[in-house]
Amino acid sequence: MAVEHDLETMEIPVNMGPQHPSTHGVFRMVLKVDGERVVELVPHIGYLHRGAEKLCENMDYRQGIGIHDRTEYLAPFHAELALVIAVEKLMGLEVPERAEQIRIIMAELNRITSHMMFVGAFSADAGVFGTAFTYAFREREYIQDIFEEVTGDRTMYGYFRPGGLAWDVPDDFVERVRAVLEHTRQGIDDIDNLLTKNEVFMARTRGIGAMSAEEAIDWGLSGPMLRACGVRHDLRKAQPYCIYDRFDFDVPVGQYGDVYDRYLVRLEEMRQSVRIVEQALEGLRDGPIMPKKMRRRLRTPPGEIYQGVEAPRGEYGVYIVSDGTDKPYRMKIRSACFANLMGLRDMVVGHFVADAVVILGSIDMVLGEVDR
Amino acid sequence: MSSEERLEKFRPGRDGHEARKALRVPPPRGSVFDLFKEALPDVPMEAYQAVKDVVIEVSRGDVIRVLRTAKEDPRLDFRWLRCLSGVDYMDKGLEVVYHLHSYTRNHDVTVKVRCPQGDPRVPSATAVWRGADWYEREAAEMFGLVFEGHPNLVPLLLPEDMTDHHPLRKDNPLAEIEEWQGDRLAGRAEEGAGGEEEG
Amino acid sequence: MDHLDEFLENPWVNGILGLLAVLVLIILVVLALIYIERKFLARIQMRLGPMRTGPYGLLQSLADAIKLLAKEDLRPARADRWVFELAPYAVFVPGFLAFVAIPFTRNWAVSFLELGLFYVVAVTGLSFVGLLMAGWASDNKYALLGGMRAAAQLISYEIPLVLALVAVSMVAGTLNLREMVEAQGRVPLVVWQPLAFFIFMAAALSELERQPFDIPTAESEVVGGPYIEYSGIRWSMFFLTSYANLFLYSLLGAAVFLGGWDWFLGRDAGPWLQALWMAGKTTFLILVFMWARGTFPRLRIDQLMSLCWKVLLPLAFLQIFLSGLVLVHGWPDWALLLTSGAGLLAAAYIVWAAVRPRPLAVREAVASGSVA
Amino acid sequence: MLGILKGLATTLSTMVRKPVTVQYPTVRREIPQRDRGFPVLLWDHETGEPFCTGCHACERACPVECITVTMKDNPLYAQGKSERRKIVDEFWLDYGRCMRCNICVEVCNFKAIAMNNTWMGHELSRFDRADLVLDLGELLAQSKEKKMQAWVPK
Repeated sequence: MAVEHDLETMEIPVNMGPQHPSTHGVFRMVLKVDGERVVELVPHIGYLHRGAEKLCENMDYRQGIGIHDRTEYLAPFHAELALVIAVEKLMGLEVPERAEQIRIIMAELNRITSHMMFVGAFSADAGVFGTAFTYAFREREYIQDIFEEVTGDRTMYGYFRPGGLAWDVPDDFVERVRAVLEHTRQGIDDIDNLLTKNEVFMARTRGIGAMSAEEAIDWGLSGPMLRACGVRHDLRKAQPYCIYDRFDFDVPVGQYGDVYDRYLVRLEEMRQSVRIVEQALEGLRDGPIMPKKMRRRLRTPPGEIYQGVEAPRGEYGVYIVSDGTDKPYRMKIRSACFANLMGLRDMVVGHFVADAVVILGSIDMVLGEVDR
Repeated sequence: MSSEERLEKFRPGRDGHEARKALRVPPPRGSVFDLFKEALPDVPMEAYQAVKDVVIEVSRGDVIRVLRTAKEDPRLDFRWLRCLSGVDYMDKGLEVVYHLHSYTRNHDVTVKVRCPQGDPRVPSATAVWRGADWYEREAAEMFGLVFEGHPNLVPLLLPEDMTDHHPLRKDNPLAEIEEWQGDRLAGRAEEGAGGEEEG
Repeated sequence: MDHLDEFLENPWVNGILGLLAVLVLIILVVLALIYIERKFLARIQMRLGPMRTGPYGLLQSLADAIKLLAKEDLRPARADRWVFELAPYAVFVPGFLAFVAIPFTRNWAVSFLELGLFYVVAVTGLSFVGLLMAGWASDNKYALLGGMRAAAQLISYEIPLVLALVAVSMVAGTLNLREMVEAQGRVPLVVWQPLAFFIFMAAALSELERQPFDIPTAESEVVGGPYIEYSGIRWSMFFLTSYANLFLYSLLGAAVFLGGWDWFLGRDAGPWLQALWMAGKTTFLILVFMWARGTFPRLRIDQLMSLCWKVLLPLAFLQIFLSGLVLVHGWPDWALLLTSGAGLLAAAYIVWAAVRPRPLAVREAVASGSVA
Repeated sequence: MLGILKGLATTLSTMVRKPVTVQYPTVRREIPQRDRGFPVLLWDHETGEPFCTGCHACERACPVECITVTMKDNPLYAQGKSERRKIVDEFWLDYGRCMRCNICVEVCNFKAIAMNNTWMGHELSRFDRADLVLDLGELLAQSKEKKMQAWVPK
């Protein structure tokens, strides 16, 4: 467009966050806007940095579980899973069948609660006055009731242990989960009906924040962000951990890599999680939940391991360097959102201020995990 | 042994158990390392098998070449930089660890490069993967590594003026936990009572 | 007694008493509306809403009002003092003035103006000035963005709103609101002019800054927009105005489109029954506005402008043209319905076509060599 | 437009469903047996003393070091009324620091400590941080008055 600019205009910097309703925690980004259009974006993180890696290096593995819960605080089961699998592989522990099944049930239910949180917060970013948010939280609470009945806590579970589980599930576990899954299906459908085909929602999310597969790989994105770009990569399929190779589920893949695809991918992942949980409930048999011979104090043999799990937001990985004592010599936490956030600038620049909020919402970041 | 000492000795993660070094097992035949040797016959590389991945140690001068080949060679095709971490081995130097993954071949490799603590310069991998950006910034502030060629090597998680010490180095122990119970509580209660009277 | 009657007959006294009555009515209605909206949205979201202040939370609005009046009135140090302090009144007065011409029953209004509709439209068109003042004077970038958005949005949507009303008044043949109601007879105008009604509702939603058009005050983007720096009584003035406007537009819609105090069985109802009908129809429209608020995400500013200038405005002209055609040729009434209904379908098609799946601005690329 | 209408229909349908709100301070949902509030000490009603022997196991295992215990000779043992040779003397637990990880319960050899599974383990807001450091009497009170049914894994 050849428009003569006689008026002198100015790009104004706008500081968003750390106290802004849609920066989901304590994220801060400094936007430079030309009218409503974003021309530059500088993300600032670190407001929630608690030194989780350093703390883990000063604690034994069981104590570290509590720290891992508090990094990825929307999907703590996945964080625990990464840690305990890494320790088990270092020590060469065999995990009993029942423990594996329960771990998968818990992890997949946790994926549902985490994606529910995404849908709720994302729709609020897109401007729905809390309706989808309450729908999502309703379902989240039902599932968290189960978590509370099993682990005793609604958010910081501390339930997995190297070798198995801390304790067994209650007797009516299977019936309770089945009952809640009914609710969950209903909840997913409610959200689907409310948002997916809504023209206003589509207008806001289609073609926004698009990323090509090459760019996504270059930035190191993972999880739904990567799959929305058309890369069919899911650790549960590519490098199965636990016993995921025994389950029958699909990996939804997007086409355009835009915000709408990310939403669709996550919505479908919730349905697939329901499928996995149902299969795991079928296969749940009585049995031990810990290996027979467990030392009271876990000492990992010297060595190193990187273990990633497919957490709701992408690959949550743990890199442990062990020196033969009962604490890790070095514990690095590979956080999914940390990598996903790196691409934020490329996604946002050129869009409107309102889109910046939606794109940020679509990353579904957890600052506890980004800053650690 | 006094009870204080006993407590300290048996606190998990604080026992005097000997730190050991891992035995280095050479990687099995047909592993990723063979492909690396094929692709880079003239680069000196040392490899061993860790618990899961093959670890390849390279020198500082070769690391960018190795990483670029790993990414671009179709036999290797490591297009995803999964993770980049720093490790502090104290007097044995600092180490930068690259975890790579290939979507097509579905294999992993760990590349390591080591530098002495007095001269912590490592070439930046941002030229190979843009996604190395924040990882390197984090490693730089946490370990004092200097990634040469990085576009914007300023602290990421830590305050921007906190460049004098590096928290994840082993010479930076955790601060003492500020306890509020036990004798300290008794001491504080007196102080607190005094304070309340004043207030 | 004669003196009192004479005193009341005085047009000044009469007018001032009427205005006072309207002011009291507005405040009471707004208090009720806030409660109703909170309860209604809560029910949509499967919550209970306010429950703790009085029985079923009935006193919640009152408690809020008292709290707001008692709150400290803050003004940013670098704000433009007079503009900042006058802005709430500049917003409130136009809406209040418009109530002068609104007939509540056949015989009850502050004043039956011959050009009532014209007057209402003209007066409400001024309200954006106050928002712009608030946005500019607050010395806050979010407020500035919000104020600019408000100005752009309110001015733009004034036009389709007016044109939709023009189309209706053509059919009714008058600008006097009382006569417009009388002219509708047993069948209200919404039946004959659905397209005009649709445009009116969309434009009214926009003028009211409610979802999906709450762009100036968008909570997740500009955090309240022009209102961001206001607190206490000044903020409550804004709040009062927004609900008073909701009441105003619902009254207007009820009078112009839904047949006001008439109903289809007869027109000889007493004043109380008339008031009841008017209240019922107004309540219906209010609930529709609230329902939309509970359902829709928010549009983006450019999409909002496109909707106004590219969809609503041409359709409004179309409606005027078609109505004129029918009126000039003296075609029967059903021709009005036919033409307007066709226009409504066209509107639906345009909205659908605007967001139907298409690769707009997204790069369709699947990673070469991805495990697809 | 169909999607918009579908959305409107959805909100209308949820409007007639039963609300899910629990009106918390007046209505309290039942807490599951395994609920992990903050840890409390258990009282041995048979001998009339705490289960805790002050063995420091929990103190050592606590990741956040919020526990301080001291031990003394048991006077009831001297009288022959109790099996316990040693007994807890002082016990402090800083609720402000505790992260409810359940490790102290797992390491306890005497089943003397348990996570509080009543509402009293949750409603703990205080005005002063020092009030959250509980001593032996406060930690034992709930179990002593039989106000809770402790759940200890295995």
